[in-house]
Amino acid sequence: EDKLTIAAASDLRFALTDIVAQFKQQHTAATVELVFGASGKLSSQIQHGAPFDIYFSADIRYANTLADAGFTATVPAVHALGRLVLWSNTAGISALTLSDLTQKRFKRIAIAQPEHAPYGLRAKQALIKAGLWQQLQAKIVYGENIAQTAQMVKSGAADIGIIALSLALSPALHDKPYTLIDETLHSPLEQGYVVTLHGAANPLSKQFIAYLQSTNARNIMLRYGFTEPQRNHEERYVP
Amino acid sequence: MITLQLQLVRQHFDLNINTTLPTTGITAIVGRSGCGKTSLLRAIAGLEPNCQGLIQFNNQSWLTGTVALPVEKRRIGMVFQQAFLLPHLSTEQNLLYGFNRTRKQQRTLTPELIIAMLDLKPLLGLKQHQLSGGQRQRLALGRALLTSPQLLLLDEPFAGLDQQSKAEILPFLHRISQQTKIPMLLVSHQLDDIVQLADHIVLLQQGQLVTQGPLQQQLSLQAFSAFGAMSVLHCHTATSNDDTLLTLQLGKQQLMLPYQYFNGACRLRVQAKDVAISLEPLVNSSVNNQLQATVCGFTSASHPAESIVQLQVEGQPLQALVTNRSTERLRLKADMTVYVQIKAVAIY
Amino acid sequence: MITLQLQLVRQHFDLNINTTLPTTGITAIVGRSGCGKTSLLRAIAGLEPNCQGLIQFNNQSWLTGTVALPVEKRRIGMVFQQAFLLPHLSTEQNLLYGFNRTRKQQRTLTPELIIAMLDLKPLLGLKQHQLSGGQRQRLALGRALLTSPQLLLLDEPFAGLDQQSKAEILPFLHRISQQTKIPMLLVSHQLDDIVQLADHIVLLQQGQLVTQGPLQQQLSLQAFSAFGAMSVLHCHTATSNDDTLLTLQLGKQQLMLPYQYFNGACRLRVQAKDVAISLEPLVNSSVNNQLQATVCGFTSASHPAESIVQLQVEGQPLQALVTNRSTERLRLKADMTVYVQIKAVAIY
Amino acid sequence: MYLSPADYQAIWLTLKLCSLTTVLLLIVATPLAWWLARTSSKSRIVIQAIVALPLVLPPTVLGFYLLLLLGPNGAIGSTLELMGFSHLAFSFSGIVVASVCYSLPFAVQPLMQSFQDMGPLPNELAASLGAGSLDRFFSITLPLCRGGFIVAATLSFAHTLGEFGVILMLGGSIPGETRVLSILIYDHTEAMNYAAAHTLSIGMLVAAFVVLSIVYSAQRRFAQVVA
Amino acid sequence: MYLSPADYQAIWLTLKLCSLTTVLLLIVATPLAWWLARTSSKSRIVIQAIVALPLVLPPTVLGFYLLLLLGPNGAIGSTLELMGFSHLAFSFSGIVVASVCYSLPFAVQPLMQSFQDMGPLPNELAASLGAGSLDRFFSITLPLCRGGFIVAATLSFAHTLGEFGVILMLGGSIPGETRVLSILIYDHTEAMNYAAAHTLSIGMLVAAFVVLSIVYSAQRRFAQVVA
Ligand SMILES: Nc1ncnc2c1ncn2[C@@H]1O[C@H](COP(=O)(O)OP(=O)(O)OP(=O)(O)O)[C@@H](O)[C@H]1O
Ligand SMILES: Nc1ncnc2c1ncn2[C@@H]1O[C@H](COP(=O)(O)OP(=O)(O)OP(=O)(O)O)[C@@H](O)[C@H]1O
Ligand code: MOO
Ligand SMILES: [Mg+2]
Ligand SMILES: [Mg+2]
Repeated sequence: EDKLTIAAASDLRFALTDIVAQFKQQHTAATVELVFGASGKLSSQIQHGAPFDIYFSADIRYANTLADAGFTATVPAVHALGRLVLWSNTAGISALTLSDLTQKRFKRIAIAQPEHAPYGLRAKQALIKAGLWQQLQAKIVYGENIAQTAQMVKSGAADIGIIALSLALSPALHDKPYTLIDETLHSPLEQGYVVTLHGAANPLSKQFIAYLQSTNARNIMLRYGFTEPQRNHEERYVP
Repeated sequence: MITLQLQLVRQHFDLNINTTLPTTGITAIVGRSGCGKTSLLRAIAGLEPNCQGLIQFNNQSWLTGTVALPVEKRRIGMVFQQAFLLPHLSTEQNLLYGFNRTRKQQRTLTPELIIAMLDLKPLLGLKQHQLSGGQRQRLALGRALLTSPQLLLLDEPFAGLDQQSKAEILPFLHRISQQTKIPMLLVSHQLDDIVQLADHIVLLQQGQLVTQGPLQQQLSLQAFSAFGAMSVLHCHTATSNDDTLLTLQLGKQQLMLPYQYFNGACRLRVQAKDVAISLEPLVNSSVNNQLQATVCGFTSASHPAESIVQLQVEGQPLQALVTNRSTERLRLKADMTVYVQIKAVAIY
Repeated sequence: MITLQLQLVRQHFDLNINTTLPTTGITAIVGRSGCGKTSLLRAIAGLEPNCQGLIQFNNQSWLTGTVALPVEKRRIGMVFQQAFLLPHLSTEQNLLYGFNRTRKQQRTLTPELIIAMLDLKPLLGLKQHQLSGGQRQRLALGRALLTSPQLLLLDEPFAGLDQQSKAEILPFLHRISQQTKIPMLLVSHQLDDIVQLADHIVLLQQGQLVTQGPLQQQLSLQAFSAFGAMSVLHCHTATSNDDTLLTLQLGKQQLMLPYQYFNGACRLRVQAKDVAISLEPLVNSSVNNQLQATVCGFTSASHPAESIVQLQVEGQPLQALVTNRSTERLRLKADMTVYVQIKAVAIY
Repeated sequence: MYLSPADYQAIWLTLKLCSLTTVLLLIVATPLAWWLARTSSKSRIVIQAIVALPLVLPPTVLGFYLLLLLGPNGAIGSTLELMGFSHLAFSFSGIVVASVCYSLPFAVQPLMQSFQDMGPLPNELAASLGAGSLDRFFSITLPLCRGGFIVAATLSFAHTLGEFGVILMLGGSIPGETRVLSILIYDHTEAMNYAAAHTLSIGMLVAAFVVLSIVYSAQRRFAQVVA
Repeated sequence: MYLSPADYQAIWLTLKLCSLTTVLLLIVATPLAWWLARTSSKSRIVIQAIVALPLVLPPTVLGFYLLLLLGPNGAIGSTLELMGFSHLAFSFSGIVVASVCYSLPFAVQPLMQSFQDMGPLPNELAASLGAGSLDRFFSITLPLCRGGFIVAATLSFAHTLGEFGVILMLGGSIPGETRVLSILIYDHTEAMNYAAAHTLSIGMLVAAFVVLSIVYSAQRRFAQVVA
């Protein structure tokens, strides 16, 4: 059966959807199913036998852990870097900094769950680094993954949130401005992918990963604010 | 006085009662199965929300049009057709449920009295599932009485009772009625019980009232012949020198009965079939009680070979069921003076 | 023959029955409320899982030790104490529930017959909530009969019936019993009904059997005096030239009764209180029926001023309730020949 | 086994949420169930269907609409803000409201069933014995329908305890405020923090089993009294 | 309003899951409820508590343990793999098993209640009229407890429809296999695809309302026949 199931971190929700759409124009017989979620959750599901062919993590370390535990067919590869932004549906925030989060008007600040969403962990790191974490604790609400976090802010239930740039640039959110958060406040958001043992035998896995290197795909990634990784890597395919 | 102008409309049944019932003594409600006896009692109790019309109990208005006094304000006691005990309460709690909800100054009956009279003591320790049908019925009766109600509604309270239990309860109910003056409406299929207890009788048929009135008069009506013709004689005890037999004074005549415990006014129920007529007083017969009577007339009996001879004894009506053969043989005619032998009576 | 060796142990009650009951005619089970009548019927039906012992119905083993034949295999018909209709079925479906589950070759009674005889036609169109207590009881009786059971268990089937309904059903049950030969166990508090129907009687007291035997003999026992002394006389119809009166042959003597519809063997229930004794035949009295009898002895009655005179009429026992006063006045003694006036009888 | 302060906080919060919700639900559901059991009005069906809706709607739908409704832009949230209160999204009050909506049918259904099963007779009898309507409720309906109330209360409590989707969407996982046990355990498992997940899960399992055993043996003792 | 093929797929999947679960549940729950209603054995309380456990456990706990149990390393999952089948985590069969466990008390409770309420009399009567035990089940118990069965079936169906947490953990949101409506709606809200979320939610709301109205008016008509 020509079917590929991809599990991907929520920050890729829009970028990967666009890439898959392009991919399918070339592989018209193929069915590509996309399952999005927090990186941690998806990796835990793979460990419990989830039938995913390729796993995209917002943090390469989840993929590495999977590889170390022997659930993968390839060596995890970094394909892009993600960025954190401040975003609000209500406040004009183009000139905001993290320290402005202490303002009274921000009653609820949404971040992703640091325990299993890389964007959440990075947001927490940034706030700690900025010396705001203790102070803001009472205001912070947690999304299950970064997309839900974005949705909390979009719906207005949270006044402001720390979300992925890739989501802020998505059709649903791009009409409101965002403020980039200093990369140095947190460890890098290395977007990594790996073919799972389950996907090893699926020829579409290889084809999709190959397609990921195409300019077409790279452009889509760039459009959603991802940047090229500093260090190039070699793909080591272990069948 | 209970004034009733009731309409209760159901799918296949209309209850339509326009009458006034006495609030003294016991009023029996009789009629065939399905004629609306239970419905009438429920309407009076206030348990039929669709009932319209007027219910006036003495000077209290219980129903005017569709405005009804709530059941719990009517201060009635009710024994439902199928003795129903509150399943979550102990036997004793069931008994006292209403008593505990009756204001102290309104309590005229005490638990001690009721327990003694209905022989409830042995039941109080039992669990409900250990009670037989008759035992439940006794308990339900006691419970209703303990509210010291201003009106007692009894829907076949003796249906599940054996003769012996019944024989113990009936006189008690009679005494309750006389001592407390609580008026009672009693539904029963047993004319025996009714004649023993009731002062007044109401006959229903298909939701309509056929006839109602004092028991003594009503009994000679054709309408009641289905129950077996009978008469009720009022008399009172007379002094006697025989302490095993009771001597009763009926006008100027006397009767002797094997009862000891009566004193004062009492009533005798005499079934027409228990009355024999002779032209002269009998001697050498075991029949003790012979009364002089006057023949008033003849009415037909349920069987064509028999007729009912209407008699007067000391001004009171008495019926005798005799075969036409005997009537002819004795040449009975109106205004004849005859002797009646009363073989069996019930005394209440 | 039903052989019973039953033990049923409950918290406050033990049923312990060791006896053999006939499987012909109707066997009445009597006893005070709570004595275990319903429990006995349920045990025989197989509805008391804790019942131990032996139940042998003719050549079928229904219970041996704790191994019990399932209820539905016993082919019994049961009318429960509180007429219970299956609420999800229509009146008609209720009636036919058991009939539809009876094999064709085992059906001896048809719905048409039962509907006609129990007057069920007008009920079949009604909804259950429109049925009164008595109507339900009739339906439950019909339903049990329609299984053409090999044993009919009736737990106070007449409890909710008015006299008229009862008067219609009783002879029908009697006829069913005679025509189908279905043996019946009948629990009833009304000795009237029992005397009319039963051939055999069982008296229970606190879970124990007190006495059992053919009705005619049992009735003279002291144990039954609580119900009011009575006798049953077996006779048969004789030809007569009066078509309104029924002439009955009792041995060599005759009785005349205002009934028309009987033919062949029949039984007369004579209450002891309805029997008068005279030393000579009476003339000029409305009493038609006088029989020559022999005094056999005297037993005490429930009232100290009275006693029961045990008589023999044409070899059959007859009881008369007379006051001691009369006994003395007439100087009644054993072996005396007397004349008994029977004022009232019931004929079945 | 070791529980972190965050775990204790979540346990306490969960118990608070469940108890409060159960109490509120019984107060709301009793008159509603009584009306539904006794009325012959045509509107009964509609009301009954509305009450039962949360039963059939996935928690995500409910959570989604509650988020829109209780948030600062929603009808209820904005009204509250106008009145000087804060909106209900991401707050304890918010998940109480959500829980009451979510578990309403679990309180109404068993109560209604038991009111119907009781039939009119016990109340008619009690009225004839002089008990007014409030007295009847406490002396007849409450004890006779005790089984129904126990079931309604356990189901409400349990269904709130087991609530996850609605709180996930509406709660925001705020420690001490909305991070109830079900959310915390989810977070632990997704973080592959299995030790903590096990500890809490087994703790809940044992506690649940003990509570249920108590409830059922109590119910049983009650049943024996009634039978 | 426009539904995508993925939406249709999820609707179909959800109906399949709910129907299958309901049927399985009634089959499993009926004898269990009957036993629980009739037995006087002491073990009743334990069994009843175990049956009720899913009621009190958050779906995340249940999902967690089912994942451990049904997955490739779990007792059940590995046994299945040994037998040549595949394990049950992240598969339709897996979420059926999960749903049956999850909704079991919702089927058992109302059935048990209605069996108890019916009392022994109807079956005793039917037996005396010659009906064997199977006949009695279909001619007496089933129609008399029809209310209980309707409630059990609706609750089972509905509770499965509203299942989210367990499937979220055990299902993995695989289209056509485990991505049921509740998961899909959640997914839509995350994708901020509010139009699709609204369409599906309102669709479910309306469908739910219609189904419930039908059920309740049927139940009502039934109740009128019985009363
Ligand atoms: N289900 C039961 N469990 C325990 N004890 C019971 C049960 N049913 C009846 N009893 C007890 O068993 C005894 C016999 O009851 P049973 O119903 O057989 O009496 P009965 O003779 O039919 O009385 P009644 O004439 O009032 O119907 C009673 O003392 C009663 O307390
Ligand atoms: N709840 C009810 N709804 C509709 N009709 C009813 C209801 N209860 C009784 N009926 C009908 O009303 C009529 C009168 O019933 P009711 O119970 O008053 O009779 P009854 O005289 O008490 O009979 P019984 O002597 O059998 O108890 C009957 O024809 C019955 O079909
Ligand atoms: O793995 Mo995420 O994209 O931080 O939810
Ligand atoms: Mg009645
Ligand atoms: Mg009995």
